[in-house]
Amino acid sequence: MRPDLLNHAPILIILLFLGGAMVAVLAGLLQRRLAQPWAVGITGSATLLSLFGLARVLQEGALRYQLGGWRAPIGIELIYDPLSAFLVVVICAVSLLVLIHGRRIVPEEIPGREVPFFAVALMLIGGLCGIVLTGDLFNLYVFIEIVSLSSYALLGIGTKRSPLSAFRYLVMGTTAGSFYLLGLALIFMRTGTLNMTDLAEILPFVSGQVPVLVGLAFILVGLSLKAAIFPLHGWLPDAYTDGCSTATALIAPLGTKTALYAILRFVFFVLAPAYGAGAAPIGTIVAYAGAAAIVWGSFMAMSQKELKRMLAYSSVAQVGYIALGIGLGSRYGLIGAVLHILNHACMKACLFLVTGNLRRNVGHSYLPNLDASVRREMPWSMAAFCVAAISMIGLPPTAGFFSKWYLALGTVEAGQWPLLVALLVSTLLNGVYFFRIFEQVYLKPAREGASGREARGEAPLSMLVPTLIFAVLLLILGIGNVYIVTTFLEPIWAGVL
Amino acid sequence: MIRMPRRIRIPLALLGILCCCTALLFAIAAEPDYGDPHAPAHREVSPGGHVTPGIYYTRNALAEAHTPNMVTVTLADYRSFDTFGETTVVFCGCVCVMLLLRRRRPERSDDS
Amino acid sequence: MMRSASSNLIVRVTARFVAPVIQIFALYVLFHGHYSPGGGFQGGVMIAASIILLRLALGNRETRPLISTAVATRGAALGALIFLAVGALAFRYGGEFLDYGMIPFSDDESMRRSHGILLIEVGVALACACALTAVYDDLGEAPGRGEERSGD
Amino acid sequence: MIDFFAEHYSHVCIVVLIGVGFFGMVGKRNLVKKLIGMSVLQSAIILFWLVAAFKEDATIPIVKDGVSPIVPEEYVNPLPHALMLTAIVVAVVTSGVAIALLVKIYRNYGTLEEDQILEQL
Repeated sequence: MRPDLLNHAPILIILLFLGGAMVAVLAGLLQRRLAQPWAVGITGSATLLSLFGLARVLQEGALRYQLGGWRAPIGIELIYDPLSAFLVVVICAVSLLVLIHGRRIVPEEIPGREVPFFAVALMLIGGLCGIVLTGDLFNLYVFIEIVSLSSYALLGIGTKRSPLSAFRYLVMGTTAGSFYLLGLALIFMRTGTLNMTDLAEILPFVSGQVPVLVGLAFILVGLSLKAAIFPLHGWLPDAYTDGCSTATALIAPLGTKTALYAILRFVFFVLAPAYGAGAAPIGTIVAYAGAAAIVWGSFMAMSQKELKRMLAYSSVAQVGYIALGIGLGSRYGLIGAVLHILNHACMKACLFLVTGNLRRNVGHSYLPNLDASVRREMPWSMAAFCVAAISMIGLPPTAGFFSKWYLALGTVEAGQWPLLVALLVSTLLNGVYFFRIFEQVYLKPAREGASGREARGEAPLSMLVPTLIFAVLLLILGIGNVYIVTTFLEPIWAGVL
Repeated sequence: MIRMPRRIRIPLALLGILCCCTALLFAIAAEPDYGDPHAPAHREVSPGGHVTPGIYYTRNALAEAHTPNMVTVTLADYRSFDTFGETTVVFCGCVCVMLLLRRRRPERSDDS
Repeated sequence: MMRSASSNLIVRVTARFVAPVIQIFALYVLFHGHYSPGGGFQGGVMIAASIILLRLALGNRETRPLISTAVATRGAALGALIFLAVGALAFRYGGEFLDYGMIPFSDDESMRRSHGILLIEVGVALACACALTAVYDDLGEAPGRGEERSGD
Repeated sequence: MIDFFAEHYSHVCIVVLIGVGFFGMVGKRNLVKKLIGMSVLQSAIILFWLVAAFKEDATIPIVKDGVSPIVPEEYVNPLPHALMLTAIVVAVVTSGVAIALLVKIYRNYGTLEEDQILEQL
């Protein structure tokens, strides 16, 4: 790979996605069969580029890309440091597998709309990369809005109910955006800058002033609303339940995580110089909100009968884990949070892909009706489901165990015993709701003719392979977690201080 | 979907609004006088030692981009990436509405 | 399209008369954006407004052939791509994305930036005008399943 | 108290607008009214930013002919204006997508009253 190309890596990744969407609409309206290969090609090349970029960032240190040639507080800059480079790789790789999975299921679920669907999906991924890469607070708002708009549209098609859920999501999302903008206005009034690094230098001089504090509160509430942290999670379950399979599998693992990343970036890189690592009172609130989310989400997930809805509630809980890690504000907390962003993206994507497989080939994903016939018809999909579910519970060989382990270490280190209790309780609750499914699928005998519709056997290869790759990835990530932590995550903590 | 009865919903909404508005009014009361040309957002150099963008744009827009309209220069040159994002938002909205509403057509699409 | 074209002669004639005036003024707002309030978005929105005015007054049967929804959607993509292409042209001359100072439009760096601003404003105007027209068309689309019901 | 309102009347009006918009979004049951509340809220925030750009006795941020050198006190801050152009466009497009969703909801349920829709579920 040419080195000068890698100098432009952060902007090229964003441009690949956004430009790819534009070209798809410009040229692809007639050839709708080419839409999915085009989207996969774009995402694949972006994944390659992000991998090379990550290697370079780890070798040569962070890159601050000055757009338009204007130096930092004047122009907008992209920050390509180990944290953002790592997350861009995660976003690109996960969405690549999900888009491959969409080859058969998108034309079946929403016939005739492949071109706009994949164009909007590309813009969603581009916007996610933009959120992760940008170093400017207003630019962050613009990318958040790109992501939000695409999510509303992607979740608004599918079933009869989905437009209503998407509209509710839109109302909440716009409230969040407005809060963020309002807080940013207050900060701007007192500092005059929008650049994150510049703001981090100015904040210690104005840290006690009322407008700044109120502004920070508004920004954090807005971002928490986007990230669906516990008391603000109301929009999430409906929106995820009613979306079509590929849209949910794309948005659930990545959408809320990037909002969490924005909180992480804000707390660790902007607030830390003025308020100390973890930004003491704010961090504690975030951590306890996370703990509440973990318990509440797990309880709600236990009582659900629809698989997709159960997974949506478990997303609320998983967001809680990451918020808890961010709120701890320590080394273990940060490592646990970032590792859990990666692990949860893989687990949730895997589980939602299996749900898509079930919906296509069994015709439903209603939990009481799942029985041993599913296992016989779709052995590989159910195997992938098991691996992902074990990882969600957090049992040792899989990836989920290790991020929980780091989070638990962080709580012990900080002496926050209630948070540790929340972590342990949630493991039990996760066990309850996933073992219920294991029991039905693997231990109960099949009830003949109960599922109502003739099953269609195992999912086609284009759907099965990405699902299995996720399952294998979860095992690899679990076994190789030491390598990931020392190679990729330790430099992130080094960049904070 | 959750359905809140009216007598809970309205007071809850009013309470939330009251909290937000009070916080905002407090923040505003602590602001310097409205319209002060030397407010922190308009000063030359920030305490961090960097130039404040708004004033830099005012001073240099004409010289650096040969354009008297500072807003145009800010929008399309200094912060052009925001504008690129904004154009993408417009395009994205257009494709989103198309995804949601445009009629499904037979394979040969023809709009006339 | 369900909305029927207005049969009122005054409305039709006035709309036909006003629309070009709006469009000329939109172009003025677009190209004079360097010296007075205005620019790509404002100009683009005004062009879209003139097209929507014609659609409301004359009906779709008469105005769709001029700019169809599919053309408008592609125009939006093209406008955004113009912006992207101008920005990416700076790569070719060794600059960062959107660094018009590096693109050799002219000898003077400030003039180069001025020209760069103008070019992207044109792209923005095209994207805005076409996108808003397409959104208007899609919002008024009848809920038919595949069958064509064009015009009134 | 009177002094506060006299000095900050513009901010107070904006805060009232924010309250109105917020109430429309949360308190109303008609989906179109929610959308209207959303637009009011967004407009209020745009006004809030523009007030942050205001300077006493300053003019629009376009360099006056024949005046050199440039005195920043004579022009309002151009940065919030440029940002708010972006925010306005974002608000317009969000409304467009929201209306598209409303059209779909109306086709599916035949009403835009949230209570009636929830009864049909």
